[in-house]
Amino acid sequence: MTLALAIDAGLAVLVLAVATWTIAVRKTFAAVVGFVSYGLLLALVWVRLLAVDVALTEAAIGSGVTGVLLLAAAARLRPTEKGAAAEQPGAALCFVTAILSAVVSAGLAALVLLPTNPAPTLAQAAVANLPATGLGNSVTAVLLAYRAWDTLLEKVVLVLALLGVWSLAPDALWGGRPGPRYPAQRDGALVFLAQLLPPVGIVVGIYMLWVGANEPGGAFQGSTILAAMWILVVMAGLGDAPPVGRRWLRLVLVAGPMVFLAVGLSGFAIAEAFLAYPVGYAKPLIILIEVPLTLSIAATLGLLVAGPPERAE
Amino acid sequence: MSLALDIFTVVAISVGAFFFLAGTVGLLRFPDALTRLHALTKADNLGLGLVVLGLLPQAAGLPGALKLVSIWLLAQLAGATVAQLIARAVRPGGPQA
Amino acid sequence: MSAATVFGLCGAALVGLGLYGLVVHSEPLRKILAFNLLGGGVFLLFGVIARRGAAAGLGGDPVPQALIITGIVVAFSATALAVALVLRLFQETGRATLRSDAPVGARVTDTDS
Amino acid sequence: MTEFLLAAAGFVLAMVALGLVRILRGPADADRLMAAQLLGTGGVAALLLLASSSRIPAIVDVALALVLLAAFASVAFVMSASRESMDGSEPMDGG
Repeated sequence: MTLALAIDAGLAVLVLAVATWTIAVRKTFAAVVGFVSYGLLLALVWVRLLAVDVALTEAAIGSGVTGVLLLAAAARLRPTEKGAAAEQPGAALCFVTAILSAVVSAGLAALVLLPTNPAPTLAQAAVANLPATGLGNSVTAVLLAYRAWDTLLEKVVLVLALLGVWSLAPDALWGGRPGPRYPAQRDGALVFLAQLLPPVGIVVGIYMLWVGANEPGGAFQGSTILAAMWILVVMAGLGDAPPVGRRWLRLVLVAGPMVFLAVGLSGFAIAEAFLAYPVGYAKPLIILIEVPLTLSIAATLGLLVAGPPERAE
Repeated sequence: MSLALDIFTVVAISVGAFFFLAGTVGLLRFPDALTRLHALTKADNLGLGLVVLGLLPQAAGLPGALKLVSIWLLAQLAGATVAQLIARAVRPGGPQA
Repeated sequence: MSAATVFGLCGAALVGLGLYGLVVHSEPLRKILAFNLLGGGVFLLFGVIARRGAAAGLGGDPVPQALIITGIVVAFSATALAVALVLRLFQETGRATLRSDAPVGARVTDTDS
Repeated sequence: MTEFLLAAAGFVLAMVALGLVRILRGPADADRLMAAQLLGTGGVAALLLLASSSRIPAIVDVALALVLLAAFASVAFVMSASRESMDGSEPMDGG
């Protein structure tokens, strides 16, 4: 038991060290490398907290895709780094900020050290109703059965964020292709990877979606891997991002939320309320929602990383 | 049988952990980027490879073992490609044009 | 001292660190980074609540875990939107700063929204 | 066996943590990438060991996702790093 605690304490110190370095380092690119390492370590922390679903999400979205998004931005903003260094606030402001941040941390730490007894939990209720959903993974049950309303709204948030990103395009380029066109690589190594990895990644993504019903995994985790594979193909110059004005693309983006909404509305007819599933049909309906949802989330995530349209069609 | 397999696991994982140690020492002590890359790839290939090898007897059936091996293969593929890309970027007079 | 307490304290410290970076850094991209760091700390505090609610044979309360997963995805969308805004600011003005007295070519074009 | 696997996970983690000093010191971005790459591999190894030690096979799936995403992130890193910053000959005036 003490060995496990020692490892946990070491991991916590490591996370804090990487986080401190990410904040303190001068160069933005180095800070992003630190951030990706931070996300990877957090995934390990989630495993230690026995939250495997969260660990999967953190490894995929929190570290991987967010890291790539920030990285591309850091590379583009490199010319501005010099000027920004001159704007650093004075020592007095830094000192006051440090004190106030420490107060916030101390307050939260006090909350952690003063646990309520018994700890509030809905685990019993979640497990008790699991047979009614036909699922084996209680986290998936919360996401798609007990609190499906939240998950539906979250999908809408993703699409709204993409609309926000697109609306930043200059008028002339509206409906064009997002991101830079990556030249086809001359050397073989990257092309080889970009040809070999995506088929494997697609299989893994579908596997994540499939096991999500009973084991950790699910629509988000699967779709993030699909999105990452698509970005890899684009980066290697093997394919190009489609113009965002294409009708089929927009259909893919909204298909998931629309199916979700349709199933939810049909709940009025076939069950007793919005987003209610009729007894015995919960699992098939949840899978019916999750499959198009995975495609839509994958497309949305990929296009969010690609950014607003930058080239005419 | 079970004891022999357990000993195999302990030996393979210990040797794998040693390669991680070697990789880290190399990354910290070697003088320039290319030699450090050399040290890194050893930890990548052999360290993870031996850990996976050691875990195979403990795996849950054939599917579990196949999953472990495919993780190692994927790490190999990615590691080799990234090492190539880093080496090209680092090498003086590399493909700059 | 349990694992949950250790990581809870770690989460509390991360929130403070992220807050500090958010205020002190002047570059918007660094602010976004610090904000994501802060978010990681908040999620960790939630995770501790989930771990303490372990019952019914589960390693943790699934409700906070589902909230964290939703939170990670929403944080990503917000980050993507923020990054796009900073890049557009850079395209428009040639600088990436939040200061209102930014000189040279920092003319704001039609903003009638 | 459980204890041994846990200890091995801790050891691998400690090793890659030491490797992180390269992220700190640099000097070039290439060195930082290498340290991050080592952290990725070590993280995968630690996850596999933890999966076996805690008897939660689903942790292997986390390692699987990590391998794919780490490959993807590393490629993005190398492609967006500037050439000057990679070989450590970055001019001080930024060019």
